[in-house]
Amino acid sequence: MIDVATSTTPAGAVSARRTTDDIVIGIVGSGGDGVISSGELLVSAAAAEGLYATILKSFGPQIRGGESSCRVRISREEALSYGDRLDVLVAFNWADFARFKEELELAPGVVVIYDSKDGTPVDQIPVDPALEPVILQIPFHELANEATGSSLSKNILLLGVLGELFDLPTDGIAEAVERKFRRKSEEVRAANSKALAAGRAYVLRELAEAPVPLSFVHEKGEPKLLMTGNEALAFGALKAGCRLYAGYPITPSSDVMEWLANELPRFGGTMMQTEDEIAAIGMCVGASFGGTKAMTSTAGPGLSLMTEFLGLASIAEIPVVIADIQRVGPSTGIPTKTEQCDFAHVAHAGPGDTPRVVVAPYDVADCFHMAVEAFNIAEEFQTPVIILSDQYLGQRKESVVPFDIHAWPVVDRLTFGGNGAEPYRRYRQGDGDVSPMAIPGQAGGEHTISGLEHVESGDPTSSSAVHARMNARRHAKLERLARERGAELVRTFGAPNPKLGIVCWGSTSAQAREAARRLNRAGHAVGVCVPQLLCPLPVEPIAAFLEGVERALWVELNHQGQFYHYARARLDLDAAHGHLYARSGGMPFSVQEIVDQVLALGEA
Amino acid sequence: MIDVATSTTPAGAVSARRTTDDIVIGIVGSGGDGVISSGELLVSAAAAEGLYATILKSFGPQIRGGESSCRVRISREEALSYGDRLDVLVAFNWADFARFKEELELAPGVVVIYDSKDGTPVDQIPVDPALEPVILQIPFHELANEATGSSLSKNILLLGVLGELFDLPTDGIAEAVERKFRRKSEEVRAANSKALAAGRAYVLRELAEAPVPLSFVHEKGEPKLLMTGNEALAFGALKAGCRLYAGYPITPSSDVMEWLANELPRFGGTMMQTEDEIAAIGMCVGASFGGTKAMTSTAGPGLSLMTEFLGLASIAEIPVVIADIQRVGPSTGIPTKTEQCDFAHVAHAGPGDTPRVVVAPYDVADCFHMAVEAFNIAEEFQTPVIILSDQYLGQRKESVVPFDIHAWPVVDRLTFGGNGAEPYRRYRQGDGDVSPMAIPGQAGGEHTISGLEHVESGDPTSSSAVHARMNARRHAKLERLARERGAELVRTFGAPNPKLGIVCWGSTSAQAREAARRLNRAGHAVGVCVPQLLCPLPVEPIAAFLEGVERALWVELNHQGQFYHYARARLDLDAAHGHLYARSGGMPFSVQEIVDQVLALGEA
Amino acid sequence: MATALAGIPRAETKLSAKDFKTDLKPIWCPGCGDFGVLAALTKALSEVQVAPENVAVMTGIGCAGRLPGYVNGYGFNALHGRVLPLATGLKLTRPDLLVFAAGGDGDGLAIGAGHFPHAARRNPDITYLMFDNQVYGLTKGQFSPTTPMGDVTTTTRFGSIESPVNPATLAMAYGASFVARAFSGNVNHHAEMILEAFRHPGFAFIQSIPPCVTFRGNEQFKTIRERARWLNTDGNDHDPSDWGAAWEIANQTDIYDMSFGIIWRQARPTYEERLGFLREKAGKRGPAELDSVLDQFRP
Amino acid sequence: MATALAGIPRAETKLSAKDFKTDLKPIWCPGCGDFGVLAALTKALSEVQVAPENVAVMTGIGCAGRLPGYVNGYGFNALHGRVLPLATGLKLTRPDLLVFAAGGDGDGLAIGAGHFPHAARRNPDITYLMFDNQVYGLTKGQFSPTTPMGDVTTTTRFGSIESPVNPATLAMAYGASFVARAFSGNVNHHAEMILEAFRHPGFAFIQSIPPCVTFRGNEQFKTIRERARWLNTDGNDHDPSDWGAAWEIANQTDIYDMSFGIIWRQARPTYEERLGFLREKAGKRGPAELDSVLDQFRP
Ligand SMILES: Cc1ncc(C[n+]2csc(CCOP(=O)(O)OP(=O)(O)O)c2C)c(N)n1
Ligand SMILES: Cc1ncc(C[n+]2csc(CCOP(=O)(O)OP(=O)(O)O)c2C)c(N)n1
Ligand code: SF4
Ligand code: SF4
Ligand SMILES: [Mg+2]
Ligand SMILES: [Mg+2]
Repeated sequence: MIDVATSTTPAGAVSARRTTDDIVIGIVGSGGDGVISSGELLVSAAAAEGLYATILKSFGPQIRGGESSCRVRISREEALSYGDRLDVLVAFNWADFARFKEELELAPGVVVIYDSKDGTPVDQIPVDPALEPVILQIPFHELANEATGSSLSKNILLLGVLGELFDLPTDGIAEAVERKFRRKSEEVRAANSKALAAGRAYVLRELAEAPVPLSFVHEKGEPKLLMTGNEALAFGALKAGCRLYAGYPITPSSDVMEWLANELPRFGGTMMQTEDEIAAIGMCVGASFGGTKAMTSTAGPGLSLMTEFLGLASIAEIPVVIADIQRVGPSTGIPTKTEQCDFAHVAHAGPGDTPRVVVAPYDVADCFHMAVEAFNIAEEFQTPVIILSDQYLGQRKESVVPFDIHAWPVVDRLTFGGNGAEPYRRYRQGDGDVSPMAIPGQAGGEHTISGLEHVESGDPTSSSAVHARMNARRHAKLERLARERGAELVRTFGAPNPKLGIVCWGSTSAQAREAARRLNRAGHAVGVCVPQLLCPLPVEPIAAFLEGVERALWVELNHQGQFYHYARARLDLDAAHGHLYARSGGMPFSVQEIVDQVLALGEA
Repeated sequence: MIDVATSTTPAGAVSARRTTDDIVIGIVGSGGDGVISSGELLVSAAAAEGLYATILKSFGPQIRGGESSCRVRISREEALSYGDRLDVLVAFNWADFARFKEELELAPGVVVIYDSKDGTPVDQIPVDPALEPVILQIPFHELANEATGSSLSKNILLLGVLGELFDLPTDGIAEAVERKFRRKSEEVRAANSKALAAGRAYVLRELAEAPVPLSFVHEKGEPKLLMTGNEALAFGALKAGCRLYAGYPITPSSDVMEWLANELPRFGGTMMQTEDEIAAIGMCVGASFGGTKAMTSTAGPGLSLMTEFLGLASIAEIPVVIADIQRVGPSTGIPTKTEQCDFAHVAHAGPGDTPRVVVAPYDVADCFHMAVEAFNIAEEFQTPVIILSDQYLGQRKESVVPFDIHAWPVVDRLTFGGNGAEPYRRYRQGDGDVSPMAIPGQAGGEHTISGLEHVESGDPTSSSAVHARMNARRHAKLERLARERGAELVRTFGAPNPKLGIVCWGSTSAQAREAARRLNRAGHAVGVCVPQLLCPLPVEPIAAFLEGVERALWVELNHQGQFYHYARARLDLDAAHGHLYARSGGMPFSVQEIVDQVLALGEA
Repeated sequence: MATALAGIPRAETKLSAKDFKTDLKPIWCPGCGDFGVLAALTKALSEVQVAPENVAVMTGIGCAGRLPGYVNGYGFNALHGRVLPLATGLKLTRPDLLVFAAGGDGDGLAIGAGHFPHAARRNPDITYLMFDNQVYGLTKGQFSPTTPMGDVTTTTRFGSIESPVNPATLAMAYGASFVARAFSGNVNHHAEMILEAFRHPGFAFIQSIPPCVTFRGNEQFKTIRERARWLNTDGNDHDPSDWGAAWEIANQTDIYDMSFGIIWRQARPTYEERLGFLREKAGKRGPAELDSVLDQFRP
Repeated sequence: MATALAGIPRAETKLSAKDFKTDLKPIWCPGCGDFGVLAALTKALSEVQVAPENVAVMTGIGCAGRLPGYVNGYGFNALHGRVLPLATGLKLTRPDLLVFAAGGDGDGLAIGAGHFPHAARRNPDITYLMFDNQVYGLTKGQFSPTTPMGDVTTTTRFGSIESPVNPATLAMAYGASFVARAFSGNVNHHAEMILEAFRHPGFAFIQSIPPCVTFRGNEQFKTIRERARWLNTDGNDHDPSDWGAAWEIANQTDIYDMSFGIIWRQARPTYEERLGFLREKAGKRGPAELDSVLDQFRP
C-alpha cells in the first residue's frame, strides 16, 4: 500500500508516473457534499474540450440527504461504457462508500483521495491493500472554509485538486464552473474561482512530490454535445413530431416527461401528467386517433398497466409510441437500478395474437435516433411501437458527436383523401397490410373503430374467417417490416470478418462493443451484432451474422435470457451459436466480464 | 336432394336406414324459440341414460331476442369433441341459420328439419344439394298451438319429434323435461307432456314412412354428471379450499363467479364482485397474505389489467390462482368465441424476470382437477398459478363420469410455527426455494413484505448480488416443479407406440384425441401428448414423447403458434418434430381438420 | 372565456337527426332505453348543426358502448372504463372537434371510476353521458355500482350488500362544471340536455336513465314517466348555480323519485384555455425551433 | 351493530408506543412530516392494546408507503394505488385483524382513485390514512391531485393548470362513515384521530397533513401549527353527525386555513356484518358439504 498522508513526504515505493488517455473517477459522498455536481462539471469540461465523457450516477433510497455517488469516465477515444474500474476514488466519507462498494470496483494502483475530516486512519480504510492503492488524505472541509468561508465549496475545490493532480483540462474545468454558475451572483462566482484555485494550490504546494501514477494527456477538439439517454429520447420524439406526451411519474423514466414538460408547449404541444399509466396511454391513443403523434414513457410497473391499451392500439391499428426505461424487476424491484428484464413482457404482453414492434437504442445518441425511428415505424405501419431503453442508458449522461437533426427523415401516416367515390373502409383488404387512415375532420371518412374484431369497414364481426384474415393482415405488417427494414436495423461492430460473435441489444451493447474493441486489439477477431429492431425479429441479418462466425455468445442483463429465448424460437441455433451469458441486473455488465466470457467461448 | 315435404309421401331415392351410436344435432332459432333449452334437455336425457353427451351453444351479439344455436352430440363412446358435422339440423328459421352457417357444417345425408312457418320453399333453403340432405318441413308453430294453446312449447314438441324420429331415449327425454320443470305449476307440466306427445304423434302419423336414414342405438348405463368447464373449475376451487373469490364480470368467465356467488357463502367464504380486475386480484392477494386461499377468473381484457399484481404476487411469493377463460383476441376481440390465444401473455406478461405457473385443463372434468392442482401448486410453491381454459372448454356442457371428490388431495402452504428462537425471515436462504410463511395473527412472525427486491427478512435492498440470489431462488422453484411434477402433468393418449405424435394443450386436446382415435382405428399409430403443465415447460416428458415418434405435429388454436414457440425455445426440435398447425380461433378445430393434418404429416 | 362550439366548424347545410344515424341496425334488446338516448343525441347533433366529420363519439364497453356505430361521425368504441382519457386526449389535441364521450354505469363508476374525477377537474370541453341503467347489461345482469342495495342479480343471489353510489353527486364533488339528468323516455327533453351540454364550455356530465328492459324489468319506463319531475317546468324551479339546491337534487338516488334537468352549472376556464395560457408562457423560453433546443445540450 | 375492535384479540401485557416500532431506521428526509404520522400511529396502537401479531399495516407506494417497515406488526408495502383492495381482501377474510391502510395523495387520489369510492361505500372495518402532502415525494416532486393550481413543480414548470381535488369531501361523497383530519405536527391529536378511527366500526378515513419538507418547503410545519383550528377545542364546536357542517369543514382546501378533528361520523353496518347476514341466508341452500354440491350436477 502506498500511503501519502497529507503534508508528509511521499513514502514507500513510488511507481513511475503513467500517462493515459482514458481515466475513470469515482466520487462518493452524502447529500450536501455536491458529489454529483462535481462529476457533472468534469464531463462538461471534457465535452467542451472535445473529449469523450460519460457520467453514471447512483443514489441511495433516501430522497434527500442520503448517500450518492458518481462515476466519470473521460477519454480521447469514444467512451463506450462506464469504465469497469476506478482509476481514482474520491470519498468524502467512508460510510457512504460502504453503501456503493458493490458498484465501485477499484483498479490496481487506484488513487484514493479522502477527506481528512472522515478521520478513518489510512490503514483502516475499506480498500484492498492488494490493489496497492495510492492514498491521499486532503482536508477538504478546512481548505474550502479557508478559501471561501464555507465548506459547501469543497466539491469545487475538489475539481481544482483533480485537474492539477491528473493533468485534466484545468481551463476547461474553470470554464465549466463559470458556465454553470453564470446566472449566479458575483460572490458565488468569485467563491468558485477561489475554491478552484485553492484546490490547485494545495496540490502544487503539498502534493507536488506525491507519487501519483497517472497523467491524462489530450488535445483540444471539436466540442461534443452532452445529454442523457432520456433527454435524447425525448428530443427525438419532439423531432419526430410528437405533440402529445402523456405520462405518469416513475423512476427512471420521469426525466423524459420532465424534459418534454419544458419543451412541448412552445411547439404547440402538450405534456400531460395523467392520473395513472392507463390514462396516459389512453390519452395517447385518443390523440393519435385524432391524427396527433403521441408518446408515453414509463418503467415496469406502469408498463404492466398499459397492457390493455397496447392490445387496443394493436387491433385497431393506431400508431402510438411507448418508451420503457427498464429498471430491476419483477414488480417494484429496484427502482433506481438497471436491468434488461422487460423484453419478455414487451414482446408478448397482451392476450390474443397481438402484433407490436419493439426497438432498442444502443447508446445515448441512438436514443434520439430510435425515438424518431419508433415514430416513423408507428406511423408507417399503424402499430404500437415500444422503445426499450433502461436506467443505465436513460440516466447516464454521455458525450455525443454533434449531429444534424434535420438529416433524419420523418415519416407521416398514410391518410385518406376522401374522394367520396366509395364508402371509406378503414381496413380495406385491397390496400395490402396497411390502409389509409381517415382522420376526424375529414368528410367522407366517418367510421367507427373498436377493440372488437372487425370487417373491412371497422364494424364488429364474429366471423372466424374474417378474424383469421384480419389476424393475417396485422401480422403481415410485421413480416414486411422485418423484411424491408431488418437489414438496416441490425448493426454490426468490431472486426470485419469475426470468428467469434457477440449478439446483444440495448444498453449492453456499450460494454460488448468495448469488449470487442479490447479483444480486437489483442488480436481476437470478435464482432458484435446489435439488433435495434427486436420484434419482429430480423431473422435474416442475424442469421447471416451467425453464419459468419464460428461461435456466438448472446449477452443480456436479465436472469432468464429473455431475448435469447425469443430468438431461439425463431432461428435455427446450433450449440456453437447458442451460448448464453445472462445474469440479473442492478449493476450493468463490466467490459471485463464480457471479455472473459468471449475468451472462454473462444477456448470452448 | 331428398325432399320429404310434410304430409307428402317420401320421394326420390331412399337410402337404407342406418344405425349409429353417435349423433350430432344442431338447432337454430331466435330468442323466443327455446333452442338452447331443447338442447340442454337432450343432453340431460342422455346423461341420465348413461350416455355421453356434450352441448356447445352459440349466440349472436344481441343480449336478448337475438339468434342462438346449439349443437348436441350424444354417443355411446366418450364424446370427446363437439362433433364436426351435423347429422341433423333443426332450423326454426333460415335467417338465423345464415348467421351460424360458418359454424354449422353439415354431414352428407344430413336430416334437415325446419319450421313450415319459415315459408322458404324446400328448393331454396341454404343447404348444399350435393350433401343429399333429407329435408322435412314440420309445422311446429301450428302443432304446438294445437297441443298446448301456445307456440312457445314448440321446443318441447321438437324433442318429441327428435326422440321418435331418431330412436333417441324417449323416456329419458320425458323424464328430463319433467325434472327441469318439477317446480313449475301442474299446468306447465301437463302442457309439456302434451307437447312431447304431440311431437311423437306427428312423427308416427306423418313421417312413419319418411326416409330418415338414422337410428340411434344404445343401452342404458350408469348416469353421468353434467357440467360445464366453468362449473367444474369453480367446483374444483371450492374443493381445493378457496374461500375468497373476487372478480369482475366478463364473457366467457362470468359463470365462474356466478356459480361461486351461490356456493361460497354457505361455506363461510365470500364472492366479491369488485370495481375492476385490478381490485379483484388485489383482494385475492390481500386475502392470501392473510392465509386464505383465493382465486379470481377473467378473460383477455381483464387479464391485461392483472399484470401488475401478478408481478407482485410473484416477487412476494404469495399463492394466488387466476383462471383465464380465453376468448378471441387481441383486445376485445370476439367475446363469445373461443381461441387459445392468451398463452404468450400468461407465459411472459410482467416486466422483470417474473416466475409464474401455467396449467391447462384438457376437458371438462379436468377443469375440476386442474383447479385443485392449481391451488395445490400455488400453495406448495408460493406462486401465482394461472389456469388456461377457454370459451369452448368453459362454456360447453359435457357428461362427466362420476368421480370421487374426496380422492383428490388438497395441499396447504408451509406455515411458520414461530418458536421464537430466531427472528422470522420470510425468505430465509437455508430453506431452499420456499420458506415457511408467517400468517398474520402468528406471534413472532411479524414482518413486512413488498414488491421491492428484498433481503431474507423481507426488507428492501438495492444490492445486485442479493437480487441475483433472489431471482435464482424464485426460478429454482419452477425448475423443481417441472422436475418433480412434470412427468405426471404431461398426459399421453392414443396408440401405445405411436409413430406420429400430436402435441397440443387445453381444449384442443378434445379434437386431437378424437382424431387419434379415428386414425388409430384406421390403422395409423398416432399418439397425443397433452401437457397440463405449460409453464414451467416439462421438458423431459415432452422430449421423451417426441423421441418416441418419427414426426410430430403441434396443434393450437391461435395465429402465431404461441405455445409451439415457447417450447421451441426450450427444446431441441428438429424439422421432423417441429411441424406446426396453428390457426386463428373463433371456431374450434374440427376433428377432420386435425386428421387431415396428421395424414399429410405422415406422408410428408 | 371561450364559448363552447365556437371553434368547431359548422355544417354548410342543415342536417336532420336522421342524417346523424348510420345504416347499422342497433342490436340492443327490443325496447331498450338506449334507443331513446341515440334518438336524443342525433337530434341534438342536428340542432348544433355541426358536420358529421367534426363529431367524435367515443365510448367504453357495454350495451351503451355500442353507440358510436349508430351515429354518423367518427366513432371509437374503446375499452371498458377508459373513455375519458381517450376523449380528453382527443379533445386537447383537436379542439376543433365536438367530442362526445359515453358509457355505462359500470363503465364509468366501477372500472373507470379513477378517471372520472380527473376528467371533471381538468374541465376539457367535452360532454360525458353516462347510461345509468343500474346494471351490467352487456355481460348479462350483474349488479353495478348504482344497483340499489338488496337487489338480486346474477352475482348477488342473496341480495346486494353494497350501498350504491350516486353519479350526479360524484360529478359535483369532482368539480364537473355542468351536471344534468335526463330520461331516455323523454327524447325531446333528453336532446335538450345534450344540447345544453354541447353549449357548455367545459366538462358537461349527463346522468341519463335508459331502462334496461331485459335485466331491470320493463316497468321502469312507465313508472319513471309517471313520476318524473322536470326541473324548471311545472313549478319545479331550480337555479343551477345554487350549489346547495343542486346537491340536494343530485342526491336523489331512487329512479322513481327523481328530478330531471340541469342540476348544476358553473363558469370555469376549460383545460384547453388554460393550456393556451401555458403555451404562451412557455413561448417565452424561445422559438419553436429544434436547433435552439439542441443548443441546450452544448456543454 | 358490532363494535370495532371487538373481534380483535388484545395484547396480554400493556405495550408502549416504542414496542410498535421496528429497528429499521426510517429513510425519510430529515424533518419529513411522515415521522409524526409514524409516532401517532404507534401511540394509537399502544393505546388500543392490540398485540403486534394482530396488526396489519398495508400501504401503496410512495414515501408514505414506507410506513409498514417501521411498524412492529405484519406489513405489506404493495403496489402504487392498490392498498384498498388489498386491505379489504384481508379484512373480510380475517376480521380478527386490525387492518390499517395508508398511502400518499398520489397513491389514493390519482392512480388509486378508482378504489377509494368502492372501499368507502362497502364500509369494511378498516382505517385508511392518506398522507396528503400535496406532492409526489418519492418520485421527486411532481404535482399531485391535491397540489394547488398554479404551483410550479418538476412536471408543471409553467404552473399547474388543474384544480386540485379535496380528499375529505371525496370521502364524504363516497359514503365513508368516518372522516377526520389530522396534522403530523401535533402527534397527540393525530394519535387521537387514529384511535377514534380504530374505534369506529366501518371505513374510517383520515386526511393527514405531513409536510414534505423537501419538495414543499419547510415553512409548512410552522405556519400550519400557527393557524390550525382544532375541532371541539377552543370553541370550535362541531357535531360530526351534521352533514352540512361536516361538508363545509371538509371542503377546506388551503392547508393554512384548515380545521383538524373528526369531521364526519355515521353509524352504518360494516361490510363484514352484512356478509354475516348473507351467509346466514345462503346457509338455507343446504349444508356446507361438497357432496351435496356435487348433486346439482346430476342430470
Ligand atoms: C377489462 C374488462 N373487463 C370486463 C369487461 C366485460 N364487460 C363488458 S361491458 C361490462 C359492463 C357493462 O355494464 P355497464 O358499463 O353498466 O354498461 P351497460 O351494458 O349496462 O350499458 C363488462 C363488465 C370488459 N370488456 N373489459
Ligand atoms: C404503477 C406505478 N406507477 C408509478 C410508480 C412510481 N411512483 C412511486 S410513488 C409515486 C407517487 C408518490 O406520491 P404520493 O402517493 O403522494 O406519495 P408520497 O411519496 O408523496 O408520500 C409514484 C408516481 C409506481 N411505483 N407504480
Ligand atoms: S341488456 Fe339491457 S341495456 Fe343491454 S340492450 Fe338489452 S335492455 Fe338494453
Ligand atoms: S420527499 Fe418529502 S415526503 Fe418524501 S421523505 Fe422527503 S420530505 Fe418526506
Ligand atoms: Mg349499465
Ligand atoms: Mg404525496
